[in-house]
Amino acid sequence: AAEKPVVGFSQIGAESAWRTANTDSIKGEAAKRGITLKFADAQQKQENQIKALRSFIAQDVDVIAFSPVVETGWEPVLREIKKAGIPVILTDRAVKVSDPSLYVTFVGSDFVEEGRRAGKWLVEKTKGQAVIAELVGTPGSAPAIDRKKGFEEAIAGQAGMKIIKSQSGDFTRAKGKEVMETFLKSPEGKSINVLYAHNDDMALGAIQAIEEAGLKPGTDIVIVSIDGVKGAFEAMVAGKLNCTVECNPLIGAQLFDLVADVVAGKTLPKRIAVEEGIYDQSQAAAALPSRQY
Amino acid sequence: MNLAKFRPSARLWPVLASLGVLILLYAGGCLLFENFGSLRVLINLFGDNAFLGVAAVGATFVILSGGIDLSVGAVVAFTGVLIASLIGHGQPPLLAIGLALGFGAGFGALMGALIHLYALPPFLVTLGGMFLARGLAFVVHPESLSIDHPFYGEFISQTLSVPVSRRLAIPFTAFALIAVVLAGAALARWSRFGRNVLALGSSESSARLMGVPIGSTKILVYTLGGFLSALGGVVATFYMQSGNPASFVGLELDAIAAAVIGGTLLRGGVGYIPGTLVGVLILGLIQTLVIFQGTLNSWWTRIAVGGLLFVFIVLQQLTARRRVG
Amino acid sequence: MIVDLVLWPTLAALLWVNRRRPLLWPLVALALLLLFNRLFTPGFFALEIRDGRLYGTLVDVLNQGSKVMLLALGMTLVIATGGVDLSVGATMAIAGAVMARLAGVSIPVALGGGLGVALLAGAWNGLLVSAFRIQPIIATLILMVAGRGVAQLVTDGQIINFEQPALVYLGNGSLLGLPFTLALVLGMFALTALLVRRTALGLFIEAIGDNETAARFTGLPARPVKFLVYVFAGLCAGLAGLVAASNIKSADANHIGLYLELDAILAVVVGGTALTGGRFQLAGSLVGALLIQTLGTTLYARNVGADVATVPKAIVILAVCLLQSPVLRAKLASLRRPAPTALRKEGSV
Amino acid sequence: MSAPILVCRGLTKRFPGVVALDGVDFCARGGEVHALMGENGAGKSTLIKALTGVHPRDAGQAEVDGRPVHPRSPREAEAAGISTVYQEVNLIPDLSVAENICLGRQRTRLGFIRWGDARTRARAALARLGLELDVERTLSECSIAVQQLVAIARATDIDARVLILDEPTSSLDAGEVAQLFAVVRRLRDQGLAIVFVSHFLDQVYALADRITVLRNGRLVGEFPVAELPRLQLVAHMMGRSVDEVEALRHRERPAAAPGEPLLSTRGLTRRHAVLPLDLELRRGEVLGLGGLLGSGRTEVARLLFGLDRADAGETRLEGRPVSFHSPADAMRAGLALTPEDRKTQAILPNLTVRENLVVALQARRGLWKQIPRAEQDRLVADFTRALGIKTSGPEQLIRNLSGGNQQKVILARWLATEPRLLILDEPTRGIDVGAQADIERLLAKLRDEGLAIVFICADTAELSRNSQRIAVLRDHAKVAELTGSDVNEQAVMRAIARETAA
Ligand SMILES: Nc1ncnc2c1ncn2[C@@H]1O[C@H](COP(=O)(O)OP(=O)(O)OP(=O)(O)O)[C@@H](O)[C@H]1O
Ligand SMILES: Nc1ncnc2c1ncn2[C@@H]1O[C@H](COP(=O)(O)OP(=O)(O)OP(=O)(O)O)[C@@H](O)[C@H]1O
Ligand SMILES: [Mg+2]
Ligand SMILES: [Mg+2]
Repeated sequence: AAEKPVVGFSQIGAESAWRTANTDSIKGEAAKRGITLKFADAQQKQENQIKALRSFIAQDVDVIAFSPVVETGWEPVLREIKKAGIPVILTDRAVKVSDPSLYVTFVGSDFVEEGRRAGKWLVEKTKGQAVIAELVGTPGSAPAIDRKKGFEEAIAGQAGMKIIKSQSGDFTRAKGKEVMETFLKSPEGKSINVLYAHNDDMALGAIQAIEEAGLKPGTDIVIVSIDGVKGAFEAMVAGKLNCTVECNPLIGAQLFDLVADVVAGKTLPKRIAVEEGIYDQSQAAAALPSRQY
Repeated sequence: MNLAKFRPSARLWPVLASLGVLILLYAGGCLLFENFGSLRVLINLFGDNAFLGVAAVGATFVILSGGIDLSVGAVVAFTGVLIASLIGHGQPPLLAIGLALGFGAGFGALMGALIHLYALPPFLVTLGGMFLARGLAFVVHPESLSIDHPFYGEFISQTLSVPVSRRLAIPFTAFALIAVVLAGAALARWSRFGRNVLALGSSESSARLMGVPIGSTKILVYTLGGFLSALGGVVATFYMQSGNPASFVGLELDAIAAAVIGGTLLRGGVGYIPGTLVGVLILGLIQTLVIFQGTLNSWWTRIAVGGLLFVFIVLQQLTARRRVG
Repeated sequence: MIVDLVLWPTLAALLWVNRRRPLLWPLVALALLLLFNRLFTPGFFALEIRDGRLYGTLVDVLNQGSKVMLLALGMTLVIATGGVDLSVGATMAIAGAVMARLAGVSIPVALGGGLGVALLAGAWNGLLVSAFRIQPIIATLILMVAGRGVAQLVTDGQIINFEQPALVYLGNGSLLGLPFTLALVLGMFALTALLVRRTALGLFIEAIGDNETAARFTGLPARPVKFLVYVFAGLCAGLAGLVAASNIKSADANHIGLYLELDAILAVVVGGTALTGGRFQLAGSLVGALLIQTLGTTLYARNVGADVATVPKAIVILAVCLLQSPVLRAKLASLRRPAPTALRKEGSV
Repeated sequence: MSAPILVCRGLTKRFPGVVALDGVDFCARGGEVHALMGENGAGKSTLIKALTGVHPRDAGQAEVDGRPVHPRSPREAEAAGISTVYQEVNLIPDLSVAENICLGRQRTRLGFIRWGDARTRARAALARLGLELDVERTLSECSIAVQQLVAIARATDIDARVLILDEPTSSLDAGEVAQLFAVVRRLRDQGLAIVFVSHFLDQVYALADRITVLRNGRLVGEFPVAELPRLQLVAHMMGRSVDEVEALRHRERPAAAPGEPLLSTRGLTRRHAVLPLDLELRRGEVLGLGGLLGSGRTEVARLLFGLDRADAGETRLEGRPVSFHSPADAMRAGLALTPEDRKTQAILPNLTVRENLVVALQARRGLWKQIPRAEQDRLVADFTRALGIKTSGPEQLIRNLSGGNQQKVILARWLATEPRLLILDEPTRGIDVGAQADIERLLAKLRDEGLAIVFICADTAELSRNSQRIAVLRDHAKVAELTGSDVNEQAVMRAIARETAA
């Protein structure tokens, strides 16, 4: 196939700045390489995503890539794609299937590892002494489950660290703020000195709630969150956020390298990690200008 | 008096108008996009929207009776999780499916009974039902859960589907959709229950005075709605081989929209079940068009879906208005 | 505590004033919920003064609840005409997005722009319903689907932050120690009440909702009135959107007002306005909105997970429903006052 | 005397604020037509509803053929052998005529409804009433009179022991009434007990064997028709002495010569509805519109009032061409219309009597100029007194008023706008004799004050009694105009018949 491959990509939606950056990275890279990209947005619904995947078959694309909304429920459609002879690359989130040959490879972050890193950083920072409030992501979503799991793993050994409040903030600023408000006003609220948020947006909402309560975010309450969006860096520069664990959305280049490899018939590892860092206040100012999203 | 020839099937107009627009839309897609006219797209249209169609038939019955059912999406999600979890615990699939259907019917009956016995507004009761079913789904299992059982893997998706070519088969779910629509249409048109539902929706006070059994009709219609929602959930498990408590949020609105686009009046009393199928197909076709277009980002997708919906509704309205003159 | 000294007598007085009114049952439900929290949720009633303003969970209820209260005002009129507006959540998102986009230009432009697009959105709905005669639920579904897309288009899919004090004040500021949003809600309420009770608008709306054919036969301007209520609902949604954006100092097009249309409808119906149209209860809708927010905050405060939080929500909705059910009340009443049994027996041959 | 079939004793029904029935005894015998009489709001309909399980009764018992019955719904009443046509048309507007007749009793084969059978039955049932129409038409497209006939056809289509008809003739013309009576007599002769409610004394005396009179929810008495002169009946209904009633009956002669023309039409046409029509309406004159069912009278009224748009022709108001695009336009020009279908076109059921009464005036004054509450209350008080509206207060919901009183409120609604031209489509439908006389007197007074009135009425006697001029319509066209001494019942009949024969 000397011609450029046609790629079908199904995105989850545009629920956050992170996701938008992810989309832009993929679209931009496709345009740069002159690859025809069939893009479909699933508006956070698995059923829409399955429809898109099946449409890709009908459109006879060469490679299918997608970020699954949830982990399960992909067997039938993946089997159909396999029958049609189209290779599949997963991005960002993994799927659970009984037959690993249903997809070629998965490129994306390891949510459990992100949680673990946030936990480890906190153990170091607080020397194992912390009363923690946790803002959980959308109930049932893979990042929420895994980031919780990783974090709990990391602080498991520390007798001085315990999570006294844990509540879903739906990955949004508004809910993050609203939930933090009630955390702070609960009788135990006064003792909270650490906030762990599953994403930056919730942390940014919570920062406002903390300020409105007359406390200093970043000082009175240490805040660690995940994603590494621009807003988080600005908050760190302002001293209101302590640490963000990067979850890199800019996978466009990596993805299309893989597409090229797949089309060329190379064998690929099942799991390909994305390059990610962890940033605290000391690195924030330096990193801020180079943040794209 | 020979005024008899006046506008014989005026009520059928909106359905015919919808059908016309559906065909127009499809033809437009075929002209614009390569492969759009392929058989696979047509089959997908039925297979992909089967769960919605099945649930929408139930929703149509409820709307015809003058009520509304907001619990559809939550019940579909709940039954999916229930089946997945039961099978996960080693129960035979048929038993799990049976239990799920029974639950759906019972849940509907309960809502119907509340609505009838205590004269409560259906909107509130079924909204309560929606919250309850959604919460219960998370109680059953807080995350999505896949179904690993040969019945699902082999039987449903291989044995029961009808191959058209080497790479293409008509999925079982498509047949399920058509069967439910036919059965629903027959029930609405040829059974006493169906006619009672329409009478109830058109004028409850008159229906009572005419001796229609209001109570049992109401309870039954919500039972049917719940049952078909659950059946929609079962079809969805065939489709995805998994259950997810967070899925199908807002499906009830799609179901209602499908019914209304298909010519059912939201106030009740007027509508056709086959119209609902047309409505479902139109919603599906709009999505397919957007996917084939292939460059729209999230917001343009939304705007395009809304815009197509608008164009379509105006077209339908203009065609259907003719008859009113 | 001071709160108790103020709150309970006020509630009691309200209950007494409304004892024969449709407002009674939503108020009873609200009072019961508050009582439950007074007894079992520590800290719920704690109030203190920080930075010259009241600070506490009850204040949050008012502040957070303001959005649904604003929506409910507009929704009440729409529902009273026999319609419904599903697009208010999306309209909020558009208004918030436009305000954030224009925040840098000037404050009046930002506010005017936000409210302006909201009015446009309302006018669009009104046009579809009154001129095109499309069923309201479908007519407004169009904007519900497309509107959020428009909002994202405005923000280009980003979360747009703003810091202008005046815009931040809208959702976070305080007036006389109480949240400014409370004043906003009360002001809108007074305005609406004035509009519907001091002009004939209320009568027109109720007549149209009750029997549109008869209203037309009577020469009522059914279509203009319908158009107007959707525009008004748009305005209310716009205000709510500005407040929501201001609350978090940013426009999050994807999430502002998400699913809030359901809460607004729920508030209206819980407040005693029937979805079938006709009679409406403006104050009832506010009580309904407060009830919903109190419930939500209660669940947060009691650490009930968001996933299963819908179960208690369902239970409260059904309980309020049952409290309002004329059938159940009649049954309870006949229990209290022993029925004339002799007559009964004769009757039930 | 034939055997009692339906017997009830001590029937009591209270509504909040009213005792609608107070220990009423009633007995209908097989092979007899039993008229139930009383003023508007006397409790006739309530008696029927309490008997047939629509309202749970507070006390009392009922028997059919000696078996106690206590139906909790009309369905159970039907099962117990009581078939009822309730006041107002209570059918399903969105279903076809055939279905309305067969609903709930469709014959099935293997669980499937046999539609052919339903249509045949419906056609047969309608044919018995002398009506031939397409039974697949949607009911709501039929005129109110046809709907009433369909309701009767439905009630006579089953095997019953008792047939109750609550004001079945209120919108029927003489021919239809005759057909109905023939059917009723046949059923009576088959041994059914028939209960008949009507405000038309002629009809009652033509059909009934026995009369029960109610007043204010109480039983006044039961009388064989032969022993109850009309005057006495009216006296019983009104609770006055015969002399008083005699005095009331005295009526002044139709008055002065009509004034100058107010509204005229030339060649006014609407497809399928009104053929080119020339009409002239003058101040101080009542123009009657006569004709059979569906002859197009209502359509003319709609056209005049701007509810429908004319396809051709012109309308002039005081010589100046006008065209009304909406009722609001017509109202601005001083027109008013009380529509024929009270339930769907006139009342705002869940609003109060006050609101129902002021709404048209308010619509005319516009959105911003709210009528002050004091003025509203005064209007209500004035009209309640003038028209004798029976309510428990201005804040009562109109839906809880008896049918006749609802009609009076609607009339008041329009009189309150002080119109120049008043179009009345069947205004006396369902109104009791006393009130009917009141309304007729009121019309005369308004006419004398210079109002132009269009009066549509199915009862030719009433029509000719009240009109100065009568336009007779047939098949949507004007076929005759009667003036002067030609304005009498016979002439109207003749005009209709002549054309029918042609
Ligand atoms: N549902 C109701 N709620 C309250 N009051 C009612 C209700 N139905 C009837 N009433 C009252 O009961 C009384 C009797 O009404 P009913 O309809 O039986 O009169 P009627 O004799 O049939 O009069 P008409 O000749 O006008 O039909 C009236 O005063 C009426 O206002
Ligand atoms: N007997 C009938 N058979 C069939 N259609 C009829 C009949 N009567 C009326 N219609 C329908 O109802 C429409 C309205 O008639 P319209 O109400 O103008 O007549 P009308 O003279 O006012 O008679 P009425 O009001 O007494 O029925 C007619 O155009 C016709 O379509
Ligand atoms: Mg009556
Ligand atoms: Mg008529």
